[in-house]
Amino acid sequence: MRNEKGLFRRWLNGQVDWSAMLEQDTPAAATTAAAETVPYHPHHDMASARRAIRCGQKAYTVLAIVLCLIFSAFMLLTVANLPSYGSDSAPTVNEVAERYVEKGTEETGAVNTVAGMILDYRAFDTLGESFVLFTAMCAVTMLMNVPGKRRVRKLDQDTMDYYQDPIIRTVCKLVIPIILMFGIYILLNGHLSPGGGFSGGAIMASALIIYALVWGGERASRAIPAKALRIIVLCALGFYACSKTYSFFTGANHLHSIISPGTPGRILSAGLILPLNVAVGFVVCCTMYSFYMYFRRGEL
Amino acid sequence: MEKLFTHLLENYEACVAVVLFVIGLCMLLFDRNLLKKVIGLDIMDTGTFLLLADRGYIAGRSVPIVTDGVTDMANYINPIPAGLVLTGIVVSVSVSALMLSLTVRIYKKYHTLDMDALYLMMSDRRKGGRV
Amino acid sequence: MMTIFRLILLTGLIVCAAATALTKKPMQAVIIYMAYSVIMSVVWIMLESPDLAITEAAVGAGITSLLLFLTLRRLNLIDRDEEHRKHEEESLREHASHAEQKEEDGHA
Amino acid sequence: MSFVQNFPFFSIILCLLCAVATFVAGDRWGRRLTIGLLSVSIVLQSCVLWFCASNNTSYAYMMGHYPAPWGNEIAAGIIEPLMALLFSVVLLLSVLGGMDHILKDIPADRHHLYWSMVDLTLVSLLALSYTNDIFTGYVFIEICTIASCALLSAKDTGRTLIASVRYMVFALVGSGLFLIGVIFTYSITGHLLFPQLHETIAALWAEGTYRFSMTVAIGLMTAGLAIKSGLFPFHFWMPDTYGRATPASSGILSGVVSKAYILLLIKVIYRAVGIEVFAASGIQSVLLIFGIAGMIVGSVSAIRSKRLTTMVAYSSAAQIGYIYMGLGMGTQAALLAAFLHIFSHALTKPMLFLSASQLADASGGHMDFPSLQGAGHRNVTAGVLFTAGALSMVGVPLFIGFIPKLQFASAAFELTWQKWPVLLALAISTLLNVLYFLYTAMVLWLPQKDNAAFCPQERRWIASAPAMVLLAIGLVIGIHSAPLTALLQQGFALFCQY
Repeated sequence: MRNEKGLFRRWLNGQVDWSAMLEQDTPAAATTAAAETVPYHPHHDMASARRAIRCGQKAYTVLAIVLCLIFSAFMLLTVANLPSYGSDSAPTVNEVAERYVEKGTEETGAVNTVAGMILDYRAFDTLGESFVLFTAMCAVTMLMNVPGKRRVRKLDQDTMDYYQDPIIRTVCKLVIPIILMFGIYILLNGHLSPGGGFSGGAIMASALIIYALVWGGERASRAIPAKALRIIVLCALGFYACSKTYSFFTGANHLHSIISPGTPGRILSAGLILPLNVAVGFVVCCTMYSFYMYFRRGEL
Repeated sequence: MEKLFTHLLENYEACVAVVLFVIGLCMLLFDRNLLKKVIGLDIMDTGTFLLLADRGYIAGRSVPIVTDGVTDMANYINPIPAGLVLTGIVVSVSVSALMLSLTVRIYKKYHTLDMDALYLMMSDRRKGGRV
Repeated sequence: MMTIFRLILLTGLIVCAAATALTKKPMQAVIIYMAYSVIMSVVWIMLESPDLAITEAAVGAGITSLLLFLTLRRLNLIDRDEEHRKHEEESLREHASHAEQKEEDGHA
Repeated sequence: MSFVQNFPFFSIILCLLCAVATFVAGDRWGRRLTIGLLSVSIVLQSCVLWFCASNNTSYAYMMGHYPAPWGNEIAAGIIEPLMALLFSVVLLLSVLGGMDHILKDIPADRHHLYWSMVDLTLVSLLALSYTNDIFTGYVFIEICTIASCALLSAKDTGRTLIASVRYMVFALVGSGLFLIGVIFTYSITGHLLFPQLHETIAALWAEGTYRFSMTVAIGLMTAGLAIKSGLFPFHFWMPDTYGRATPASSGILSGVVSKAYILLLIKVIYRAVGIEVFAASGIQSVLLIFGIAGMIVGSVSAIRSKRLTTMVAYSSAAQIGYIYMGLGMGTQAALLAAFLHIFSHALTKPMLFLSASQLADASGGHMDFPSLQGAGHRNVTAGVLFTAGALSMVGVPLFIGFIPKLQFASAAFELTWQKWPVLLALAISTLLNVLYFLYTAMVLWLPQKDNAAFCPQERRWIASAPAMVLLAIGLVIGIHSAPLTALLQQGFALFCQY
């Protein structure tokens, strides 16, 4: 017994040679060992693999085309079996759509039914959607962020100094405020007219991008520091999540909510939809602008 | 058969959407250039959105924005698909931004956008080298 | 009349998509994709969804295309002689593969 | 309404807030916040589970002021909090177990982003577990995809970048197909919530209209989720994705992320489409065939692989095949087996990845088998853990892997023509599992080579503690599986209750 225990301990310490016993049992071990001894010929391997790939390529292409044809045939057959285009008796025109249109203005206060639907009836989806943007922003930051200290060479070394050109400078000075105003208009009127947070935010971002394009990344990042962008995103998403927590919590527990739809058609109406549009707009604006800065400059 | 074709012609917009989806899918799967894969992804997504949006369209009705206090469903199209597509467009732009940043990083590392060459390099090293 | 206009737009969409798939140069593909997005935003108007049209014009034709162009710029694929680029790419790739090999061996 | 019923929603919102806070906070606070969040999430899910199990209820929770067909909803019965609990536990343990490697593999300026991504992954997992709305499912699938791609590419090497591109291409094709399926379903039924979809689809199927479109729509949704979770013809992205990432990410991706897609698929099948319609549409048999093929092909690829983590990754493909086979069999016993297999795989795979990385550390960072020879002697704890995981994967009694296999076999006897293929596949796959896992275990315990180029490093016992906890949970379930089985059975009754 004691002997066995000793054997076990020696085995644990790797001092027992079992390979003599195992050599017959594990031919796979021998082959891997052999594979290790084969000298490494990158060019030989590369050439043979290329040849093999070229041979396989034709079969692969044919297979791909056949598969795509079968797939599209299936999809077209399905489309032929769907309700007709533009008919008013389609299954999608049911009580759900009816309530959104007929009672939407009364219940949410939004004249634009689409805004009422995405920010009030189906607000959880939209909450998720803003977080998709946030996730993408984090991921792009992770991949593209090269802080100034680590940067090997300057990225925009061959940029022209656009701001020294009088025409471009004057036109941009004129155009940027107009674009910004237009973006804010679309943002604030999201519940009254087409538009809303997503499009308004993207338009505002385009104004910022033009500024960064003309006056250069460094000046833009001095004007809009990275920290400010982060704080804006934090506040906007935090506000969004908290206000929706309130409305979901009251809704699910059948409590009275203090948010009232107001008078439809006024700018200050529609309960939470206006502030939510503003929050979403800021998130979209910051995200798009930081995409631009990361792709262009490598940092905010 | 004839009925199938007439129905297909009736749904012409959905057919176009399906064709766009398939073109995008083929680009995403079979194009070797990484950048064109990303463009294919965008085309695929817009094809999907077109399919979704045309399901909400009702001939002869107008935008679902209540005008003059008329809230009868008979005047407006279905707002649901528009809302879903709005969500989808934003998802699509985030995904393509991510793919593009991966593209940039890969190009900086390997100086090629050819996915086949990249796989080849990987399998090549797996075959010979101790990895 | 509207149906004809609609059909023209849809044909334009398919042509643009196919052209994007078939062009060899990334630069051209990006430009055609931009045209595709603009047509798409008109299609949204035809489908009575101005919300989508604004968003598509700002996000699809604007931001996505801008990001594609920026990527092209980072990759130095704009205004470069194709042959010269290929040659350079080849040599760089060899270099990178060797460097990585060394790095991994060294790391190991 | 009891206050506990708010907890699923609270945990989701808490994760969202924490993700944003982590993004702004630094590395250290981000880490604390994330670990705290994961622990809180475990507590919250346990409360919900306890509430639902003791009252034997399931409930739908309105997200807003509007009832079912108009507003968003989340739903909780027994299955949902149970799976959410599993996801949180595995996520916490993988993160804790892989902490050393996270700090080493990932550049320092990305740490807080990594933690933010872990939070967002948790959000998407919880939302996918609780969602009662198919479009919400799509949105959170996308969050899950982006976050897991970021978890993968956080380790800054060329190969992880290529692996992430490959992963993204497959994942995006998957979500595109899923979205198309959702659109077809919506255009036929006009609904997006599971209960309403269930009613409408059952009525339409009985009526016989739109049957072809319905079949294609179900097929597309199934195919999309199958691609994302790596079923057989689409498993090629797995080895690089799981094999190259930092061990914590590999554990998260293989252990829980793929399971979340499968859970959503199960919800779609059982709650939206209805199992009768699903069986009648013929997609069930296709799933069975692909599942069986995946079991065999995954194992064969695992035998042929030359790296340890690649082998473990290919074995994931085989295990995913088991789960899909369970879905393809279609009976309740098979569903039970599939759920048990989800448990077994989610608990065992992260353990294998974590201990594999420690073994590789003990062998100078190499993952190939010749270098790993005798690694078990160099790091005994990791060697024992890996061996235990391998035994569990093979299906040795007392380990958790044995329970689902037994259940699959007993479920197979209820079937008609599928009986023999399923039993044969189980036998062959187990045999192949024995081949490669026992071979690996043997290599680990062979005597060390004299010229083994390993650097002796200080062994931190605590580093293996999370993997040990995983092993302990697995052993407890493996030895005494009756409570879990009973809980799952009770859950099924609530799950399909419409």
